[in-house]
Amino acid sequence: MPGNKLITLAEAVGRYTRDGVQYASGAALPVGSDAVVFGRELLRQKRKNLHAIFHCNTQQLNLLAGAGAVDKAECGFSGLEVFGFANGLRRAVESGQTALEDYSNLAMALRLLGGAMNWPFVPATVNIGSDIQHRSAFAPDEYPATRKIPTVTDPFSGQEIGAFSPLKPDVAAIHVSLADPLGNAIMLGTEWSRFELSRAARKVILIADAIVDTDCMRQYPNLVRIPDIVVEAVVYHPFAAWPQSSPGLYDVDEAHMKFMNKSLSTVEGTANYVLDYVESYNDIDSYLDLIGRDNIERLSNSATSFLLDPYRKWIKTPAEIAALTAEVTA
Amino acid sequence: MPGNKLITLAEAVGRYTRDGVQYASGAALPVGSDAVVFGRELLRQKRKNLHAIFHCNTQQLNLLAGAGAVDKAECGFSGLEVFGFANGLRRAVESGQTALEDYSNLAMALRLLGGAMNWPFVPATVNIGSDIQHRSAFAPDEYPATRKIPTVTDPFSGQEIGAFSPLKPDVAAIHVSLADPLGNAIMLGTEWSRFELSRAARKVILIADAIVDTDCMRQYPNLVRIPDIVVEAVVYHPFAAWPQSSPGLYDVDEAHMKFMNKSLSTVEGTANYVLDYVESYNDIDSYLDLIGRDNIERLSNSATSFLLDPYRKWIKTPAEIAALTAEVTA
Amino acid sequence: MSTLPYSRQEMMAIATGRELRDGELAIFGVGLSMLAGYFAQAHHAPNIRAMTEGGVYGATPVGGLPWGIECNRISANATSFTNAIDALGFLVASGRCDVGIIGAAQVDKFGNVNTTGIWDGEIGETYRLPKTRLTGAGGANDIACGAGRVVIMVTHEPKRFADKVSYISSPGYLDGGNARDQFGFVGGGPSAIVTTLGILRPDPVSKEFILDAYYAFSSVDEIRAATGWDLKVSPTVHVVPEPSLEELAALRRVDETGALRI
Amino acid sequence: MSTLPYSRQEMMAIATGRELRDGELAIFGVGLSMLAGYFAQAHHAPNIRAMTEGGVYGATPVGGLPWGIECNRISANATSFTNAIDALGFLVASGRCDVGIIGAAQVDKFGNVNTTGIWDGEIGETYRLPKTRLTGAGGANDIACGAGRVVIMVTHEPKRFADKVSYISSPGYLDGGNARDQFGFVGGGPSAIVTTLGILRPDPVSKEFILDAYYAFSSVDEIRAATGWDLKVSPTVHVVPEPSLEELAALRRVDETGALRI
Repeated sequence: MPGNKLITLAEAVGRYTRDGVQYASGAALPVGSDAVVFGRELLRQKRKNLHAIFHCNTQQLNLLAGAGAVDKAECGFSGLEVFGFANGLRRAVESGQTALEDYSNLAMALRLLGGAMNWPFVPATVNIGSDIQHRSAFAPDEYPATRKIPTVTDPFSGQEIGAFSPLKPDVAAIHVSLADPLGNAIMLGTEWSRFELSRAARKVILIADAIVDTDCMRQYPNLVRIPDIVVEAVVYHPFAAWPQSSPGLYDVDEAHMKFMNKSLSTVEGTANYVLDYVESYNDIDSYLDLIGRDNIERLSNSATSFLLDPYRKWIKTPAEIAALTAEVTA
Repeated sequence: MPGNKLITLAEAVGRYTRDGVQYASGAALPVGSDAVVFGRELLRQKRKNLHAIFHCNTQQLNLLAGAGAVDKAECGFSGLEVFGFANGLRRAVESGQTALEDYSNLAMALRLLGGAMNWPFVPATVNIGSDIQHRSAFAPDEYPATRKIPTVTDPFSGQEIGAFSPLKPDVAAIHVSLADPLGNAIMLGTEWSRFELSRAARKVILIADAIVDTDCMRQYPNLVRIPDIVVEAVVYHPFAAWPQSSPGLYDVDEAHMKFMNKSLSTVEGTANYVLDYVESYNDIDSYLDLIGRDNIERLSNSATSFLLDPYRKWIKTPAEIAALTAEVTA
Repeated sequence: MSTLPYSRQEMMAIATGRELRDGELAIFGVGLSMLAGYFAQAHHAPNIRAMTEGGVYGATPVGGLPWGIECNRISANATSFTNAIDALGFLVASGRCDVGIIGAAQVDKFGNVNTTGIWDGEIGETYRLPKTRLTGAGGANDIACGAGRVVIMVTHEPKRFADKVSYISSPGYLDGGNARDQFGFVGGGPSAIVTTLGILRPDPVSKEFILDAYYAFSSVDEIRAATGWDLKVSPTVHVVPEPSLEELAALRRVDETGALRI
Repeated sequence: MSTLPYSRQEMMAIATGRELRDGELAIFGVGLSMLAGYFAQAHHAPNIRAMTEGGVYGATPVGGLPWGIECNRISANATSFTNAIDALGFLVASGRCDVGIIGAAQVDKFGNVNTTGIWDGEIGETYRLPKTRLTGAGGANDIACGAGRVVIMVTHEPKRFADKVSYISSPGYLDGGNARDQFGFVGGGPSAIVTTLGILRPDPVSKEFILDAYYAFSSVDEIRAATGWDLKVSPTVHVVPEPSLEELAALRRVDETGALRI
């Protein structure tokens, strides 16, 4: 799939998602790179009954689950790190709205690896022996659950270990720092499991904070861990991870992280949050206005900014990107 | 293991290898990045009865096997790509000197992955059904060989697939483009399976074409796929892969590739080669003289040179490296 | 408390940090355990090989307690970023990591950790909804299975110290004794539970955690009263040395924003 | 031969390249198969997603035939370098790759490929030493198991076309029919054997390779005589169109050093 793949966020959600889709994001961590803005757009387009595959919970899953759009979720970690419990997800789980299937963080990464490799199962030397193995939210009446992490016999030693089921999400929206219009991507900061997810998912959409010329990729091919050949579409969206951080580009917005999570702790607060921070903008400019231009300047003044320096000269302007996007749509 | 780890090649071979060691290199390909110079030093120090784990054969294994230093070898590919059959290895195999256990290239990478993960086995959906599964040079009398790639039953579907044995070599000498004195490394060009090998091996020695300041790693942490925490020692050696290539630094030396491989096709030719190109130099300078200063200039004029540009300003001079090496030895 | 020149959280972090030895490969979880780990690096273990499960290597936090294991505060001066497969798989589940520090919402007498949910009573045969949903296992299960030894950090309150946790998110010694053996875990299990009141260590045979030490500001009776099972006391129970001035200074350099002073 | 404006190797490379369709995810082996693949990209499949098993993506060779799949000639203008696990595992063994091109030292009537060794006669119950050791399977076994379809390129000589290969390095249809099914291979098996004399394709049921087409300079009789088994001929056997001027020009741009002109 060479060729310019730039489309708008609205178009990406419209074209690649539907109600009930097995949707993966969050092959990222709760405070860092995740395409939170993709979750906002899913809600704007009223997607529901989602089956969410999130290596870790993020504010995106917290929002989607809190707004009632998630029937099933699979996670390794379902909190918000130092920001505490994820109130939207927590409320959805406690009410029974969302069935949350628990794994560990390594388990989720290995399940994506197994999906990418098309293995029938993945060896499990973790999660066995704990209630992660024995309890299943997707099969609550089975105890011990025997189909979640069954045992397999090592043919060399005769010992039993566990077996994880591989994951192949229908669609993945992967946040990246930089992408070119063809779909080559550079991630700054930990990859977490975005590399494996980009090969496990049936369709991959990149959500990039900045768009660069392909010359940047040819200068740094070893940084291009997601090549265009596995990518369906590229969406340009600055501050796509907000209020989470994007190393090299912007820091976590502490105030909004707390405000958002507090809002999501009630039905009413969630409704207000959706009104004010999901349905309230029309385009990238009004989205950035919502974040606040002073706030953007403050968040962009990150101790990690130097990480972006080598690539700045290839970054395309919003006008150039708009022209490229129009080219694809035309 | 933070701290300066720079030692000489002779010291690295002396300290980390012994006769009969399970030695891994060649988590590289036959024409590109491999620490061929490490193999020369193994011969200079008369190491023998090696058990060689080479993802692919390279001129290093070709030389070591041709010189009679290898009892056992495991490989995915045992040729020299467009340079043809590997005559030294071929002669050693045909004579019975070296028992060569065959796998595919993916199998070798997965066996290193399995060793890194400490799995008891790795799922195998390739190599099964072919003679790679059924024939074992390490157990020639077993046919079909049942311990090489046994079957395992998928607990989800009940279907049988294969199982690879993981690899955990005693020591690995990994060629990298750039290393800092602490042992952080950048590879330019395909990693092949050097990432997995660096975690699977019990001891890792980096052989770097150039030494850079740690500031380079802090600028490009996503390029540092081998971090210092898994590295025992760092060896500076320019043209370490010669006559093979090192992307960004130098091209393959076509004439010497052919000359070397032709020499290795006979016992006599090999003896002469060892005399002229293994035992003939005393230090880095005389090694470079051997390659030829004009030749070095020609090979360094590579179409890939621009790949090195971003890192040049951090490259340390031979004098700086000598001082740092003396510091460790002192 | 107000008379002490340090907080209980600071004492817990320093006592945890003292469990780490120079040169070890060590993994720190999010929050307090990260401060405890980087305190050790700043104080007595300069050559510790510190990592987070995000695959962030060679870093020292700047600007205070990182918000997460991948936070920009820890990404600003790393020498290497890799990924989860590498950090939790190749380096931890493999058995390569010497020591890990994890937190707990609830811990039991065999060192099993619950971070998944709180139910009223036992869950039973059906996996009914939790009264309170917690954060799940995260990487702690992987650390509990794979790390050479594990240090558990937890606030000492009766509800957190249960005879049996309602859900084992991360295995300690399971039912005690050699129960871990049947799963072939490469890691050795928890070596200490360091709390806001003292330090518990496992009996070498039964693997039941017993009181090993208390702090200058706590006592055996206070700790037993704050423990939800009938806590045994080691015959060698002793007081933990108070933080030295050097320790406190090092900790507060790491904890720049004073997260532990609360 | 000297009267033709192209060599037999060039005809083979062009016929192989014609097997590739625009937009496909395609993996090329070393040597001639790489030239055939990049010829397709240069001529009729500009949007082919070309890769090598080294994990080199987005590249077009410069300076002539690359010496290997990782050669600087192919590393000079790549957009991405990853690794073997990615290229051969995630993209090929997974079934994601549409088509692969592999070479063979020996091939049999069910499309099984031997690149491991030549023995005098059958190997037998003991794995005795080969008379001639070849290169081993490399990535071809992985491609043969996983790629949607496989095109085998081989010089047409009787010794290379055996009734049964002495060693199956890369599986074709094994014993024929549905024999692949028992191993659950996600790949479909070889769709064509393109040689220096013509093109063989498998019978849809028996999976035995039969002669599908010959070149302007070859004939059915010549091909049958150069094949080590009793080669069946398709009722629709036909001549392969000669290279067009555009095809030859594109091929020679890729094959800058004239490797195929020999």
